[in-house]
Amino acid sequence: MPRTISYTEALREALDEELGRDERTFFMGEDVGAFGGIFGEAAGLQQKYGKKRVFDTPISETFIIGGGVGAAITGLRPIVELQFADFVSVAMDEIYNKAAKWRYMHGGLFRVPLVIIAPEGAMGGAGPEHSQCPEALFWSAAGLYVLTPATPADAKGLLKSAIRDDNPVLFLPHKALGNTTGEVPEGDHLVPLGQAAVRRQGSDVTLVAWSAVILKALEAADRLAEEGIDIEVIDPRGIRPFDFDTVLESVEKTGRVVLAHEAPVPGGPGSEVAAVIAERAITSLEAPVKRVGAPDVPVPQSAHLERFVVPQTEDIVDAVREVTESAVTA
Amino acid sequence: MPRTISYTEALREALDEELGRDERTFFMGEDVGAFGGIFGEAAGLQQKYGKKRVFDTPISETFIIGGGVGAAITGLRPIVELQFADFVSVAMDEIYNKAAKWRYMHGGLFRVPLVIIAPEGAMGGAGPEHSQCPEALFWSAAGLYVLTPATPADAKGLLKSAIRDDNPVLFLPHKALGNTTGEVPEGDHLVPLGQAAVRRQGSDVTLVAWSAVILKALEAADRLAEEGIDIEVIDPRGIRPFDFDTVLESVEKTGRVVLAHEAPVPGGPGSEVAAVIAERAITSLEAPVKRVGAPDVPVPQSAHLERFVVPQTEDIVDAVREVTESAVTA
Amino acid sequence: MSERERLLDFYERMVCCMLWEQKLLRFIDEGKISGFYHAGRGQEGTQVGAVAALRPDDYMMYAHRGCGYMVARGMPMSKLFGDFLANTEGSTRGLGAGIVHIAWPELGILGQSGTLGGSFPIAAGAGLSAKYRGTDQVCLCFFGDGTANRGTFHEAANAASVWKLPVVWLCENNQWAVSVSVKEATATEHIADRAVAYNMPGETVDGQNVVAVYEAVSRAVERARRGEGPSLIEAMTYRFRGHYEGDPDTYRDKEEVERWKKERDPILLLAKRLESARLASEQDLEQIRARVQREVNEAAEEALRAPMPQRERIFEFVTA
Amino acid sequence: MSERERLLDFYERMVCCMLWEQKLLRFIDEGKISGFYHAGRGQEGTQVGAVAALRPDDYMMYAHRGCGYMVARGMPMSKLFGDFLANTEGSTRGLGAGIVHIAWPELGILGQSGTLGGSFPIAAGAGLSAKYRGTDQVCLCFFGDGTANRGTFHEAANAASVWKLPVVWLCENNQWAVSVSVKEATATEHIADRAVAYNMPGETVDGQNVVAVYEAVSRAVERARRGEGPSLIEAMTYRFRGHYEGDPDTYRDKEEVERWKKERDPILLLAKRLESARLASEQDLEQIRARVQREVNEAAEEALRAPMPQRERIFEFVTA
Ligand SMILES: Cc1ncc(C[n+]2csc(CCOP(=O)(O)OP(=O)(O)O)c2C)c(N)n1
Ligand SMILES: Cc1ncc(C[n+]2csc(CCOP(=O)(O)OP(=O)(O)O)c2C)c(N)n1
Ligand SMILES: [Mg+2]
Ligand SMILES: [Mg+2]
Repeated sequence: MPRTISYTEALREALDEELGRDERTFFMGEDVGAFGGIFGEAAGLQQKYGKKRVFDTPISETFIIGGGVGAAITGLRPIVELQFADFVSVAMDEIYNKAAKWRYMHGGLFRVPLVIIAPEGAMGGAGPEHSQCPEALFWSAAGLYVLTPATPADAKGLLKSAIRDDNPVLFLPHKALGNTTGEVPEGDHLVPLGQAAVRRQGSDVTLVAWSAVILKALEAADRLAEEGIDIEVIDPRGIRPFDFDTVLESVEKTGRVVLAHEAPVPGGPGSEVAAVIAERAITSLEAPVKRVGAPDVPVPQSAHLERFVVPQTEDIVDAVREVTESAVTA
Repeated sequence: MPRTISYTEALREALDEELGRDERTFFMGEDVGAFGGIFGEAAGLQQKYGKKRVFDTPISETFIIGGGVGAAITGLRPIVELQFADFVSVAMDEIYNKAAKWRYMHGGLFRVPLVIIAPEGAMGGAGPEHSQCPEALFWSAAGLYVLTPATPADAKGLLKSAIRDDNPVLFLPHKALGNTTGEVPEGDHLVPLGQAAVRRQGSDVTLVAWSAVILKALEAADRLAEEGIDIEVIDPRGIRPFDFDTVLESVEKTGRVVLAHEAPVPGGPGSEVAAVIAERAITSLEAPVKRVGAPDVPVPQSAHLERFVVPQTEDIVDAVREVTESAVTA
Repeated sequence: MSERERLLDFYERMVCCMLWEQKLLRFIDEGKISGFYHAGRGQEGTQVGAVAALRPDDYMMYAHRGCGYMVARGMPMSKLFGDFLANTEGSTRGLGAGIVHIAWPELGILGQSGTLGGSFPIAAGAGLSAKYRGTDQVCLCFFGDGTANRGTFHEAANAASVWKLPVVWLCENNQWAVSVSVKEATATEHIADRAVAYNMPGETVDGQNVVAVYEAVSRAVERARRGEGPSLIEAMTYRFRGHYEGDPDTYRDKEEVERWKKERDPILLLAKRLESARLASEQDLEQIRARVQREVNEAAEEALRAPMPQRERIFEFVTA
Repeated sequence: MSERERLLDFYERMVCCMLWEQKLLRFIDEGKISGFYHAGRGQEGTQVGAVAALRPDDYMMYAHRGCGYMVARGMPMSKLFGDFLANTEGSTRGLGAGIVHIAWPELGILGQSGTLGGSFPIAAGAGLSAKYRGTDQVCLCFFGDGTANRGTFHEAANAASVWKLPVVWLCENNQWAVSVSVKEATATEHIADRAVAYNMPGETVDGQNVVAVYEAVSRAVERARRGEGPSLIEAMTYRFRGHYEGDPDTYRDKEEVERWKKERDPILLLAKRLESARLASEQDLEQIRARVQREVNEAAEEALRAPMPQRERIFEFVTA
């Protein structure tokens, strides 16, 4: 039976259940012990599982990730946390060159069952180095999975699947979603990795949106439905592996596509998807592809200005209008 | 009068001239002193300018970049080197969050005239962590310039312009180009940043190629010319700032486009360009966009296998054939 | 400066840090400010003592623990308020630097890295720059006990020492990094124990004693100015409030917190010293506090008058 | 094992490292190998002495200075050749791991990071894993003097010490990082001086004396096994060849190099010791060398017989 719980609670449940299920898992990061994680994602876990299984680390991000790799290739299944997703840059070599490539470059002799939890996104004044959505940096990270849960059910189901997977996973919950609520099935709820979710079916426009922007995409879809525009909203649930089939099928059906995310447009998650559409579905397109994302600037510290950088529902509405009004053959 | 010199010699000349021109510049990195740089790019410079101006650092990449930022915001114009471009990951926070954003996030109170030289690309057996072309990681690095010189003239002219620019520049010479030769104008040869070069004019297909792949693109163009396919080869000379106008104009003219680079296709430099074409030039396209790049795998250590990962002239020829044969309305 | 003048100056600067912060906390309560603030109350002794050892043309990279660094340095307080109010009075001209990215180049305030430890290499680079240009400027780099565990410290400290760069590494050891005790995160008893690894002097001082901090940092600054290289100073201190405003602060022992507040308040300790040495009366100190309060109030009012930036502000200063 | 057996075992392993490398250099001369090789000649005393202190189930993260680590550990030599020949005999099954990414899990050879210093956190993680699983395995992590300046060392060394992880940090101080002298890159006289900063034992040993290395590492390994935490050992050594094959090696003093080769060859030193203590005759040693040479030759031939991988090999093992 589904229950309505918060996104943060869903993350916590996933950690709780998987720590309970497999002794080889442990959870380490800054303030994940007694403090329970700065977003509450680990509340009570150290009390329940003890300091051996859930523990604080020094402020040493290369150790957090690299240590996770070392534990993963020697029989454990570490879950580690970067307090903010922006800190992927602080341990980029460990993520991009070690976690992702260790198996490949050592001829498949190791598995790297490591989950890196790294909360991302703007949250009202966290500034340029605590607000970024870095997923698109990992389009080229062969060997790594990259997930962006948008709902409580996915927060739980994707995290549980990630923990059970034998590959390194960069798991990016969105900070602004922490208090959102949603139905989450009871029991062992698993969401398969690399499968997009169609959040809303529609026939006029394909709207691919990542993470927190999904909520705005659905809002936009509702508003535009009133104008008779029927939007299909697809949540790719991440970057790698990417479910191009679902997106391409939808584009073939609708002929129009908007890609929406919080990261800046240049080099955002939408680029690669737009590129693949331009390669593989161009004959279906009835309008130019349209991307919605932050402008090409860092995230300002001020919440007042942050609003102008983070894409809003209105921006998505405008983009959809643009692709429905224009046509390839004008 | 132009002279024919090697790419490495062109880099060396640029460093030599700019060190001679401005006392505020200095060059630091691993083995750039007496050794002259592991690719010879700094040969003789320490002898000429002394240990104050040209010096070795410890193996401390976060210091190399971060120290460069510190010197840049306090009145100097540092030129620093990462021995291999793959090491951008080792100092990613310093490049992506410090060098790129320091000016913006501190309200424009500083300038960051820093040049980071980081030789990239496959060179026959250097393996997964010494062969990468990381430029596309920086599509989203607002504040940073990213350059990929493909000819001796550009190696010199772009590096000199980069050193004189007031913004941080990630300068990525290609290791496989070191011994290639070409004409370089005498004297103060400067190439403006953010301006693409049309390496060959043509009317049938636009072929955008980066760095070392340019040579293969030109080869492919010659071969296909024999078949009557007239290719326009564009060298964007980097990633940021990107000269979309030149590319879009060409695509409007030809209606067909191939994007070719050494980095893997997913998340490679071509994604963003393909995305922009899908947004802004789709009505001109007469065939799907086509990208040529490495497959979605790390670079194998073996030179024997590396050949299968690095795109070859033949791959470009095939891609061009594909876009000339197919058509949007089949 | 006479001993008395110096102590009164310290007192005034510490009071200024405290009252500036009090006003800021009021703004936070009133909902005038978004973002996060990491209060500095309790650490004024360290921040003022260290900053007082600098010359106006020296460099400083501050930490996130309050704004005592900038207040003590004499940066216009209205600018600081402006950065939190995120209006055009702020040093970042409306970008809303919060605590993280305030800067004031004319006093060598070079800004801060939002990723902890990102300031280490930059500070070393500023030191390199001073040495290169042949000035005798020094760069003072503040950091917390938790931040000391970033690898960037190792790289920057080693390079600074090999090249004898004019840097003073100043660790504010307030014994906690958010909820993590320094004992659980750090292998040595003292952060200053690490100085040996870089062949530089290391010293642990009482961070609640502004004079002790001033003297230790002055020695380190002079050493750096003489071209003899960096030093590491660890000031033992404590934060009186939560890690950030809103922190439930359940991880610290209540008695420990109370003891520090009661017995180890750097401002009270200096007041006691001034009074018992009869260098100042309670009235003298009261006058100082009142004057500073007026200055703080004026700065706050000035800051409140400034307008918020427009949307276009986000596009400014991306490149030079 | 008797003293004599132990010394003969060391001798045999060192000879094996040397002869394996000789054969590899022949392959390089013959153009059979692409990529880069960083010869280990001269450092066999350190590599053999340290590896000999391990149990078969311990972990090891090697460095790029030759393949003595793996040879000494007993990894099949044909596999090592295969990795350089880039054929399917290699440990990485044809990926062509060269020196950088050889691995052999059954002997705890965990691989290597191509970015220097990337191995530090991984080694600490392997130590964490052993402790977590309640085994008494130890992880031995080799690194060069130059690599010691990566910030990852700081992070990994601190964490390993705070948690008393079973790790032995073994620095092969061959006094050069490519062309950069350790004196110009490192603030302390000895790398082992840094142990204090992490509250762990630090010791500098003669890396050309295989027995001294063995004894020091054995003590550190036993300490780690007892749950008392990591140690840092610095072995003073020297590379007899250039940084990589092809290095002009103009930066080192020719006499310095010759002196080390003549007076401080770890293999000659042990031979002398064995002979002067009458534990072995020149003939005994000659026999060992001949036997090892045969083994090396056989391994080389076996490796040469293996086929090159096909193009499809590049798509294997990207994910699990
Ligand atoms: C690289 C990095 N890791 C983690 C954080 C999140 N963070 C901000 S403040 C803080 C605690 C810092 O502790 P300390 O250095 O002791 O300073 P204090 O807050 O005690 O003044 C943490 C973990 C960060 N900003 N950057
Ligand atoms: C992070 C990083 N920086 C630089 C290099 C290039 N590099 C490879 S070996 C080497 C010198 C290493 O010196 P040391 O650690 O002393 O080992 P040695 O070669 O002397 O055995 C350098 C600079 C690298 N691979 N990784
Ligand atoms: Mg602290
Ligand atoms: Mg060395």
